[in-house]
Amino acid sequence: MVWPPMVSAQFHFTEEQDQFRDMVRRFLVDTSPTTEVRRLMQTDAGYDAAVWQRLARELGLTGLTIEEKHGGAGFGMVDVCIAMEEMGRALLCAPFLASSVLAAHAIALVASEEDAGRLLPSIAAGEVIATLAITEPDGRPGVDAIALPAERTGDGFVLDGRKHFVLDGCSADVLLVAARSPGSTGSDGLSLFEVAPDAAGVTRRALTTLDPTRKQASIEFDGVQARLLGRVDEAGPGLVRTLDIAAIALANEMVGGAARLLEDTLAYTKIRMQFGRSIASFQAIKHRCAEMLLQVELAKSAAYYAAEAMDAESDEATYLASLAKAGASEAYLHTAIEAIQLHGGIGFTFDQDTHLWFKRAKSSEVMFGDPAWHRERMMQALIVKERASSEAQMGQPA
Amino acid sequence: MVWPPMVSAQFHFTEEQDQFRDMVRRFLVDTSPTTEVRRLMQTDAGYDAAVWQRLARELGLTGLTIEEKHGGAGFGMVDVCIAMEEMGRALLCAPFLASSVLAAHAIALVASEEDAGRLLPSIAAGEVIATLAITEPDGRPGVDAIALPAERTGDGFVLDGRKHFVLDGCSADVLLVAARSPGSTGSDGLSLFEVAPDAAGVTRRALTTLDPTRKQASIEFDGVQARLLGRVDEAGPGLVRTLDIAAIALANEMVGGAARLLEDTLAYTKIRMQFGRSIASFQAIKHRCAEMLLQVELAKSAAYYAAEAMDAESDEATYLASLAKAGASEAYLHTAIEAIQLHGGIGFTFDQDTHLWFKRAKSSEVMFGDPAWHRERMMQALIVKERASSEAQMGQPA
Amino acid sequence: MSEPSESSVRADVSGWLESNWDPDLGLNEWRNKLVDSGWGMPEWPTDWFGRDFSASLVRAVEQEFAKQGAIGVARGGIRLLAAATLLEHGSTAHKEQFLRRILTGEDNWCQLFSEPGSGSDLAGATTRADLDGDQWVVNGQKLWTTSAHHANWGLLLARTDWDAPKHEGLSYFVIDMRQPGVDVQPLAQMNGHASFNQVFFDDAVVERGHLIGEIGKGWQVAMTTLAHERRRADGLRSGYSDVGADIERVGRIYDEEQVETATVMEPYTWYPQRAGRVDLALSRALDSGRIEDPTVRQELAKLLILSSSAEWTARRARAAQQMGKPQGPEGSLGKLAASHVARAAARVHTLISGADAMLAGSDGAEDGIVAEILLSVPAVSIAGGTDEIQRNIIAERVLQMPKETRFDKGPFRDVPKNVSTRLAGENE
Amino acid sequence: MSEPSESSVRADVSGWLESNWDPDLGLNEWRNKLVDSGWGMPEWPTDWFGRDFSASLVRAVEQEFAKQGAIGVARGGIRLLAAATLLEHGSTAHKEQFLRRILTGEDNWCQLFSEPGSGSDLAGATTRADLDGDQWVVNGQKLWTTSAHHANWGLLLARTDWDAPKHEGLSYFVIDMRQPGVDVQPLAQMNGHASFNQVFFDDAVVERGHLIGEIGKGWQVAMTTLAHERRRADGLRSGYSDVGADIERVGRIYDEEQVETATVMEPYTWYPQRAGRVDLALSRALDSGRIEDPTVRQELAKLLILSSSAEWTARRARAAQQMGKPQGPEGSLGKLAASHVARAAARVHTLISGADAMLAGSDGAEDGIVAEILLSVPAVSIAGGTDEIQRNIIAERVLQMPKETRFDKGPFRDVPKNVSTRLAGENE
Repeated sequence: MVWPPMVSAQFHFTEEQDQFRDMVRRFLVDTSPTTEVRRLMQTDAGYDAAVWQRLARELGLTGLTIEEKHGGAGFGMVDVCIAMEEMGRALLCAPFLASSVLAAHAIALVASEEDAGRLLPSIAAGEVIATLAITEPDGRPGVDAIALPAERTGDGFVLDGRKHFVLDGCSADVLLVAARSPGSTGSDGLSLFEVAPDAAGVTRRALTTLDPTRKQASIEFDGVQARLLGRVDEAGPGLVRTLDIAAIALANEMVGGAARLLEDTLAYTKIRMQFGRSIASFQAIKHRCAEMLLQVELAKSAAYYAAEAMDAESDEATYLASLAKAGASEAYLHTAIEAIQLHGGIGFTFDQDTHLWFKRAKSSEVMFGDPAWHRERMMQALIVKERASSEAQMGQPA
Repeated sequence: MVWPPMVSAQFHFTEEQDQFRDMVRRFLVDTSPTTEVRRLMQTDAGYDAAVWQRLARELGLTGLTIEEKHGGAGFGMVDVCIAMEEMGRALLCAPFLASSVLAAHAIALVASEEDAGRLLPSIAAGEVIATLAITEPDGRPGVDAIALPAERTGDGFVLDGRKHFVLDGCSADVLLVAARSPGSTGSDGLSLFEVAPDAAGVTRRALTTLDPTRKQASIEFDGVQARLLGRVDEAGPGLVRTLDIAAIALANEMVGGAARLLEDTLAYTKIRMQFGRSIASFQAIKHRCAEMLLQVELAKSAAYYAAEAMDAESDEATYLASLAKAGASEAYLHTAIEAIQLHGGIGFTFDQDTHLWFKRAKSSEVMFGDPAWHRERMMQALIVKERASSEAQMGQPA
Repeated sequence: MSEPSESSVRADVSGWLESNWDPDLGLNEWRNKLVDSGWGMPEWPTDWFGRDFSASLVRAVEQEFAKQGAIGVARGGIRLLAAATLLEHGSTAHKEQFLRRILTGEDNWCQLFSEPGSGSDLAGATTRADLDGDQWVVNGQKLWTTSAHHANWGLLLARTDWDAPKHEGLSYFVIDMRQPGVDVQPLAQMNGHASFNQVFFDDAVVERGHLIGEIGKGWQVAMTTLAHERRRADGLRSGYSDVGADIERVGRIYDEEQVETATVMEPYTWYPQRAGRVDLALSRALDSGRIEDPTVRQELAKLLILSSSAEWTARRARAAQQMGKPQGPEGSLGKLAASHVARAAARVHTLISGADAMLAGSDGAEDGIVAEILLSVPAVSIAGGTDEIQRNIIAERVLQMPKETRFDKGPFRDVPKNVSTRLAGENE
Repeated sequence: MSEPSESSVRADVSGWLESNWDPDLGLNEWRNKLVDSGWGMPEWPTDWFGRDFSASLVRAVEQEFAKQGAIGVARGGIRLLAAATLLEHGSTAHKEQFLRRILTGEDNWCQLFSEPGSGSDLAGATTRADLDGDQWVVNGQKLWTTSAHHANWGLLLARTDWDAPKHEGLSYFVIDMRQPGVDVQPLAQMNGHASFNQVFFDDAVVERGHLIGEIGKGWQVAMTTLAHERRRADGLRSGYSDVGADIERVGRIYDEEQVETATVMEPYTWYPQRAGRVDLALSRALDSGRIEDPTVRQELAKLLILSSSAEWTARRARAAQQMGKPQGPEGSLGKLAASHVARAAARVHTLISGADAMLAGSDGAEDGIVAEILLSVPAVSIAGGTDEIQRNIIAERVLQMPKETRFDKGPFRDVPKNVSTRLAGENE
């Protein structure tokens, strides 16, 4: 492997992408001020249906990466990541990650063309909110941890078990459930099912989350009839890719949040007077802000790069997804801790907004796998690759 | 286990100990200025025989913990650690750790009373320099890693193999060699042998060390006749304890070095002018010095406490030895890095003294096991203890 | 006059307790007796409910109380800081009016120093007190006021001269908290608790006689309060904590005391969580099996090294203090060490939790305690002097590094300061 | 006059090269031709060996050179900084005397700005130049002077007025390094290398005409030199690095160039090690089997995340620059990121090495390279502007935070400064 891995990356956004970012940012400045975030985080659904509709109709975000033939915009991962970064800045409360990233990609990567044609247009139009249920109560990340059994019964499948940490699970109109054929392990034997939330045997319960701006559910499946999407036992690779995409999207959301926190903190230190001077004039504060900027920009670079790699269908995408997620997790949390610290006592109050991002940072840190898990995962990918490459070299004529 | 473990510790030094420290410090200020350190580190032996004699005669340091009946002072671990801390401050070049700590304790803990009576008085008197050869070329710490076989041949033993990282191995008059009965593992089957450096089959070679103030040797044993000390196969526990003692002694040496570096760095920042002011007046420098002090004082507390625990023959001694060593390693290295940094370019020159401590810090960091190894070791000790205690609780009537 | 011997003191106090202590007394009745006897506050002057005893005799008295399970004077909240300040700077009238009811617990006090615009910089207070005839009229806002909603009296630092330099334009008052011009509002924290209050003054009044010390000398008086606060934070009141542990605490007076204690302690319920709960980290790792992960072991070990070393450092400081040795550097470091411990603990708790770290309340690990840890930890490095202030103090006082250049020397009117933040609850 | 088209330039230069380029020429002979032709430095003014070309045309010329494997003008050391400074501030006489021999490589230059007493604070120089008849007499000491022992000319910043404020009392000279009053001593580093020199001036002389710019305006001239130095450090000269890679470089001129390059590069032999050798960390972990330790994997992953992210950040900065986009914050961060990478790499190398980290030279891992890494890493965060200076720059220039208060504004005579350190080699 060339070090560091280099896909055919641009290392910059195109003019169109810059315009797209501006558009999303302007929209979110209007529709997702922290007053709205605070209002929505108190609601059960956790999002504003009218804003969601505008996201769909005015910006076409809800179907951003869905193919045009299915009613989407057919954009790439870099564009999704631009949107996610802006949503992270604005702390948008909406089921974008659940429906437009997780569910839309799972369907596109796993389901049959027919099912995709049936499900994706309404997701793209923002009319249906879908979500993907993968993680189970033990909280272990990755597809290997999927244990919920799908039993074949005559012409169909029956699910029995529980999914946890289901994003927007209580408000979703369609549940996509990853389940396993009994006896299988790893990424083998996995299938994706569609379940209606009001199907017999489905019980949904809202989880109390540390980050109230993102809703999660625990869903019990008690002998639930489920509709298979795609081929039985072959969902593994598609789900792995979906989770890589989600990790990259989340990494970009995180760097957006971190950058916003840094900006807000800088603005605060400049106006906050202590001892007759702005606290931004204290060298210790200046140096810490410089380090924060470094952390944020490094994490941004990795998050952007991973998005480009995914668009380029790079072999390194899994490696880079984990790298970007681990990097963004550390940078966001560090920034959030520093942001509260530099706001002083005010930063610890509920009235001041910093804690909203802090909670998002803390929760995102472990979502889809904590930094240690992703570091281990990237190293395993690297080791496999290195060993293959040294074997290949040894096999070659000198 | 009560958390944190509390042995019957004083948490302060007695008046006699304070006086002892003053005496050692005064002696070392006279005899081990950095001009002397620089002179001695260029020599093969790496120490000044005349100063060693004065350490023995005037201060009684060479036999500090050796029992009075064997010609020593019969002091405890806390006193050794006071001496080590001062030696670390002064960066004394001398075989104290090898002869008076490692070898003296190995003999006291493993050898027969008769052998102890034969060997210890000359060590106590500083007439003989002994050292302990444990680690082998693979560098793995701990007694489990001892692989060198001791073959029984008629009435004696023959050693075949290599020891590495032997402190003062080229200048020692007596080599104590830890070896293993073939087929044994772990701390079983270990024995301690005495070998004369000029015995047939012994080849000593000085290792090129990163820290030139502490000499190390690689010693090859090629069919060497060795004299057993103590009982065959039963040296394990004594060697473990010897290494714990060495780790605690080294931790105290390290905190002495770290404290000295901090003092010197503070003094430098106060006189060094940049931009018309002393660099000590820059808040970023002040805050970093405050953090350095915190690191140094925390490490000191652990190093002192571990010494008290060893004197109290606490069950926690192994746990605390590893804790103190890991803590001191991180604190010393951090302090050394910061010390060079705050000296700026001058700190990177050979003429300025900081690098002498930096090299000692770097080398000591991994000596007798690196911080990660010691952290793992303390956790294993803790887990064993916790499991035993919860089993004991379950066995008790409620 | 030389002090009585410890043994005679022990005999006196235990004899007095045998005659007077009765768990079935009302708390107030008992404490009034205690105040009159001089045994309640033996370190205080003989003129004011005390016996002028040295620290070691005070300890002996306290031990005798503990042996018999006898309840002492009220100590909760900031009442003793108020009393110490009044003893040093108050007039005889002040002492007569306030001291007894401080000790009996009938009056509750709060400290009105901090403001939204002056966090680390207490002397930058902009709450104003203007003399109008026979009373001071107070306007402004205080923040971080613990138990203000229970207090009937407040220690108020307010600006009376805007043309004097910052530290010279402040005066110190006792203000009646139960008046229309004083509005106390709880202040919600990011972790869901509300340990502090905001206090708004809208033409609140202080009677002229409730100025403590001289006009313009309020900072010096406040320093007395703060010095006692620091001493209390540093002090070690144990050493006899096991004495009397076997006394069965049954009786009306204990019930009354329990209610008092619960009220005083209410703001502090989340404090164990903000400290990071190192104890829980170890047991959680063991119970959950996460201890099998080498990365968890490494991180847990780092946390244990840090927290144990901090604990031993504190013990070194106390041991030196108890031996009368000069204060070493280890004494100034506790607060800063606590921040490191708390942050490291939060990291380890997160690592142990994995996805569960996203949950709170009854869904969260340890019934929500872990979520409370994660959300409370940021307080440690801010409350009671930020890490930045601690590092300044360590650098300047312990390491003798140069002080920051002052930018707030001229008339306070001209010093750059924060525009007062006007939050809900205040009427301009 | 409009610029020629790129295609006509390419045709011109390749035609000229075909007629003139010959690998069997002497290096000096060839470079004199090149200087006369204007193809050696096409970005320079037409009056001075150049063609006044824009950057894109210059790149085209360089590509044509690369295609044919033709050697360009001398670029090593600080010669081009000297030339840029002389082009901007030098007189016609200066340009005539110095520019040609800079480009041919006959003269070597060094930069005499830094002093022992003024590290981060270049303008605090205390080396003095006093006018005595027709010459300036120089006394003092410079430090961190790369390749001073190979240089025959030095760019000297010296104080000519002690009563002016710091930045206004400096003048800028070209000094002859081969004179009795100049003593160059190598400066040993803690890692055993000696990449820099100390230069002592003991009544050294500068002829009156070798003042560059005006008396007292030396700081402005030095800023030109430093701006070009920074630009060089930031710049990306590749983008065509694969062009001409298949040219076989055989001939007398290549041998002569190799000798020149070796001399110029000699101070930098340890630079890969000071950067931390991230490449080696991965391969060492794999080869040694230490990759099996989960702790090693975690720490290695942290290092790889950091170093890759730093690399990608640098690429983002370059991409923005190449597209003519405004410089984002990512451009200022490279130096600081490099310090983090180097320190993390040293930690990982130590973790991989275990006890072997105690060894050096042929006993050390990778034949001593690991020891050199461990001993060289501290340089990254110091050389070329300490981390502290970088953080100041990022905070003040990128984040627009307030500048530090200045304490060195009055006459330089009165500014607190360091007593000059007198090391071996100097005669007072």
